[in-house]
Amino acid sequence: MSDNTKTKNDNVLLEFIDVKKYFPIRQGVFAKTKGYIKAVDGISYDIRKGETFGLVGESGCGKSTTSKLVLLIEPITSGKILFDGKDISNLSQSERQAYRESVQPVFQDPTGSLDPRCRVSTIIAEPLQVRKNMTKEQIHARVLEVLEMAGLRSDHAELFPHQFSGGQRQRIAMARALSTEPKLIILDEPISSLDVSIRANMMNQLLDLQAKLGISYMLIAHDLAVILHMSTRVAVMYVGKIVETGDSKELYEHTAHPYTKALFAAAFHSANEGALILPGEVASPYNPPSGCHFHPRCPNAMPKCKEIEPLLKEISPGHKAACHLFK
Amino acid sequence: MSELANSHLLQVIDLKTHFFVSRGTLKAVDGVSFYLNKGEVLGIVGESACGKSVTGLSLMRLIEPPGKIVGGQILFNGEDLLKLGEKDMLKIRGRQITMIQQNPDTSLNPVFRIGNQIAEAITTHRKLSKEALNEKVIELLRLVRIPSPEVRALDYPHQMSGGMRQRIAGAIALACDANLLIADEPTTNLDVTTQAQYIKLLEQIQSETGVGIIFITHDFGIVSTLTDRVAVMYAGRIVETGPTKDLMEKPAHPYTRALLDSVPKPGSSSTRLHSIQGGPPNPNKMPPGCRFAPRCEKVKPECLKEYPPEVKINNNRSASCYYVG
Amino acid sequence: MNKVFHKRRLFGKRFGKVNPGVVISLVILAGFIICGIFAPFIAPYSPTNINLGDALKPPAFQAGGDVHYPLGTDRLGRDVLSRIIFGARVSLQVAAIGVVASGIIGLTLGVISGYKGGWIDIIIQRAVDIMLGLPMILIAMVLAIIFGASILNVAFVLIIIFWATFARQSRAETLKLRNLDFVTLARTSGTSDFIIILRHIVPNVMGSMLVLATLNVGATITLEATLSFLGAGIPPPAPSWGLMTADGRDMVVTAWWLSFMPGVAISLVVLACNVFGDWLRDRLDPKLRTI
Amino acid sequence: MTRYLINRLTQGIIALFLSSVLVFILLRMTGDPTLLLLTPDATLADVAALRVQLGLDQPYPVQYFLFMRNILQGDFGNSLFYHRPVLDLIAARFPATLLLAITANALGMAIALPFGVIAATHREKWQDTMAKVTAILGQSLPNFWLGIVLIQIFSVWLGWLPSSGYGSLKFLILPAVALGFGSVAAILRLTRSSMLDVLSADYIRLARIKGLPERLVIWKHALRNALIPVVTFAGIYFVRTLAGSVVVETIFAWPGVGRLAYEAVVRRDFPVEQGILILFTALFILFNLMIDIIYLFLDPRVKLR
Repeated sequence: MSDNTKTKNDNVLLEFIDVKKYFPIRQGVFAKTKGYIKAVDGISYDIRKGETFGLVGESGCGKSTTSKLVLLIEPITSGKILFDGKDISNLSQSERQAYRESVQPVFQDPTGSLDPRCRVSTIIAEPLQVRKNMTKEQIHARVLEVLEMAGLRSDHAELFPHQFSGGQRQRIAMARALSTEPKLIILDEPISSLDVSIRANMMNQLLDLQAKLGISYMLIAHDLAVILHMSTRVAVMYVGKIVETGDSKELYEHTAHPYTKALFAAAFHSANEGALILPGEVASPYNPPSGCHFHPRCPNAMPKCKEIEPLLKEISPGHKAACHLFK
Repeated sequence: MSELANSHLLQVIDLKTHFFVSRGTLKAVDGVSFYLNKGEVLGIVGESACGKSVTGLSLMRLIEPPGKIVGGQILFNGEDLLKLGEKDMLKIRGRQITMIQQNPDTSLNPVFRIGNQIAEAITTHRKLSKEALNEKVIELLRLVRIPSPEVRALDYPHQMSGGMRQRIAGAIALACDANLLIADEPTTNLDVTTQAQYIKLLEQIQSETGVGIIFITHDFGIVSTLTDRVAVMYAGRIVETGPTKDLMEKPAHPYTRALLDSVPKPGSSSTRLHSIQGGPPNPNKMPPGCRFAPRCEKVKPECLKEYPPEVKINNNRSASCYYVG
Repeated sequence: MNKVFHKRRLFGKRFGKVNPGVVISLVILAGFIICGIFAPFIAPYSPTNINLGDALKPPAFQAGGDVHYPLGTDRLGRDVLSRIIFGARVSLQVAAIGVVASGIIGLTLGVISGYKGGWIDIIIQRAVDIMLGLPMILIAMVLAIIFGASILNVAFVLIIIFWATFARQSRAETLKLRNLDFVTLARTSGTSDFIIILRHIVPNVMGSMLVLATLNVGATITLEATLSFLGAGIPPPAPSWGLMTADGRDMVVTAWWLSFMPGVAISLVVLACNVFGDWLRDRLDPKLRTI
Repeated sequence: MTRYLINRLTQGIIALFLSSVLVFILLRMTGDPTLLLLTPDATLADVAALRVQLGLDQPYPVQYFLFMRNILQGDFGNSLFYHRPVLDLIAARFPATLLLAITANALGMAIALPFGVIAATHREKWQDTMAKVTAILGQSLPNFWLGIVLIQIFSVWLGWLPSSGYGSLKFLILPAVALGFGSVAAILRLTRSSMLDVLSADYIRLARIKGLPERLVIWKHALRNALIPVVTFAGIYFVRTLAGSVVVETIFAWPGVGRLAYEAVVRRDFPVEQGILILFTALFILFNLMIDIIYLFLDPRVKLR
């Protein structure tokens, strides 16, 4: 992967440097490791301050694993993730806590994200209570403040999650994420479990909050249309690797990788030419195809695609693709 | 309704399916009328719980308690299905009307081989010799593009991917050359690229077999590629219907328009989307007038009083809204 | 929606209408608990008061019965009704030990096992499997030979068996909860495991624990009675229902009420526990079913 | 598939080992079992001799080793009452217990399975209510009391069936009912709930979509899936009824291992009790292993794991 990204940039908030996450496959009586699932297989990118970075891909592409790495839910196998220039895998206890407050997640399922036995106020206050430097009153005031930011009312604080609709629940999740004044929010499929007529509202709200607070988003979704609408820059993932990345406008106007093209066709239902319908199904990260993982499904596959893994190359400023079609 | 009622493969008139639960009566489908011509593809579009899936199941008369079809007519080839005995209905299900369900992970029986499951769909309605049956199973597997069908017929469902399982569901649906296929969000749980593949497959099968399809979905995008006509459902009723292209270009009902506007378009980057306030009504407590009125930007006093009548916009388009016509 | 309603959801509208079986069960359970606590004030006689002159009186409703002994007397002239009332005390004690102690142990170990995973989980899991698998009646009998029949013996066996049922159930639920997003969220914000367990896991497991506890009250009472019946439980002359049934066993022909009456008491209480427990389970979670 | 079997086998062996340790600890909790193994008139010299003979002067791991060696050689000691090898006593009585347990469980399955299915398909109707009542009664009535009431009714009052003994089919009926009632209840309950789960599955709807008659939908598609947990449970329950035979055999004077166990308690015959405990534990684990193998044939999803 390109090592020249290491050039220090004040604008960069989060930086991935050749990050890998392998899960061992254990089998047999004594749980011997028989191989690895290469969930994330060497990805590098950076998220800048105040931008939305979109990560798009289908099942098993590693986009959710990536978010787990950032959230310290899973340890990184190799490579580095830098936040404000600091490696997140060896932070001191207090740095770790500060990092956790700066990076907050919002998950896909608004029902599962909220403990049915906790009041909204308890749910939102949870990340604040870990700090131990705020009084009860301060915490409560902050809870009411973020509720309002997320488009809810202060009297909602004393209710339980089941008293809200799906869209409102997702707002509660958002309010919780905002409570610690984070610099980065990881949005993992934030709208895909919502009803169609509510989605637009949520997307608008997310964009408004970003404009107001200047936070960065790392947006993870399978729907390219949503990703393009929301993001400043985009990375397309396929079986653990980034196959194309760039400015979202550039990516839309000058789509390079055949896989991205197919995703576009599917997202905007413009697939009237048969070539854009891919044969087969998404490869498994357990036993991915040789060379370019995409080659068995690729309409442009060449003999060398089977043998040589294409590297991510800049094809125009800021626009990179991992494909042998581009020299 | 069209005066050519007799030429319709299916005509549904004022269908009502209610669920009698302890909280009250949920009017999941509350007076739905539409028709489908032979070999036509009709899309039924709506959000979750708008009654679109219940409509599909009602057509097959597979509503389970506490649900019940409480009124209306389902004319299939001119015959009212709601008047048939259960025994006659068995001859229609699988033979003439068939269905593909939403979830590929749970829609096939996990303990039987897929070949047997397809064969059963055939033998339920026809007696065939063992060789002929085998041949037909393989032929069906080919029809849905399963590679090396002779081998895969011996697989159990869990040995296949979601996309393959959904194609098996298609093979089962097509086993007896049915005239009407109800596809209830068959692609919702599939990967994006697999989804496109599946839609293409349905298109090809449709043109090969001439089967009439009712495609139930929440996604206008799929509707635009696959269907000839579309009916938009909201809170248990059809609010607007018409030829797909026409309807999507010039939506008449405010709900349809709002839905279409709320989806990001190519190149719409970072602009505000048109959003609909509030959420769908509780099926337990439907608003008295137009069900969309509480969320509608153009609401008029009469919208809140009485449900707007269906207004004909032109020969094959109509909508239920006081603003139309 | 008001706030109090949701705080007290357990007894709120969510429970729907209460069927008569449940009401009767509650009445029986209340009677059982009252008898257990206030036995000396309710029972007409002492349970161990021997009066050979009045031996083997049939119940009052049968010919030759005595109104002073509504359920008859045993071969030592002890009042059967009084012994049954005092027997409730033994059963209540046993149920309290069996359910409270094993519930606390089981919940703790089950939650830790499910939440922590790893080798702790494997050890606790295996222990649970073995405990549930061992022929406990036989172990109790072995212990009875070693230590002699005693209430301690009974308590030991009850705890050994029933902690495992609580542990298995709470572990299964914890496993499900642990993978839910709200637990992941609590973790990513740095909340300690201890607080996560107290705030998110235990409250969500409590519902099914309550159901299991109710059902286990019935099961502990039955097991104690069975052990006492076999001479491996409460030693005589304590008025245990199982022991009374065993005492009357050889006299089925001449004095049927001796083993019949205490058996009715056991059956009624256990039935009440099961009816109430099932109802509670249906209300709290229709999907929750024990095997 | 072989990996699955090897896995289960290993687990079974581990469980067997752990339970043997547990039994050993239980038996050694008194510190010195010699007092239980000797008659009260034994001298101190006798005690000392027995201690050496049993290896009780050795450290615990060695004691465990000796204990296991004896068991594996089939040496469970001699009965203090009968003065015969424990294993012979158990072997002589075991067929009667097996007969009783098999009859009870066969009866249970034969009644519970069809009625469980009917209850599930007639939810909230009278069939379901009946099943629920049966299930809850079977769960609640203690089997020692049920046995006595059965004797009361069918032997004492009606005089139809013998109250105790062993011989023709007549003798088998009451004990089998007393023992089987609990398993009827348990299997009925599980079949019902398992069927209810399965009946709401999408593949059941698919069977109906195909136009299959309801009879086939239920008895082929649904039952085949619902059986998976039921069979597993029925196997476990079978071993439980073996242990439960202690009570029933005692009441009906059935000459099986259960009655032997009861008599051993009354006579404080420690070696017999210990032998039965060890054997039943081993049986339980063996049975679980068999269930795992049956499982392979019931659920194709297991084969590939």
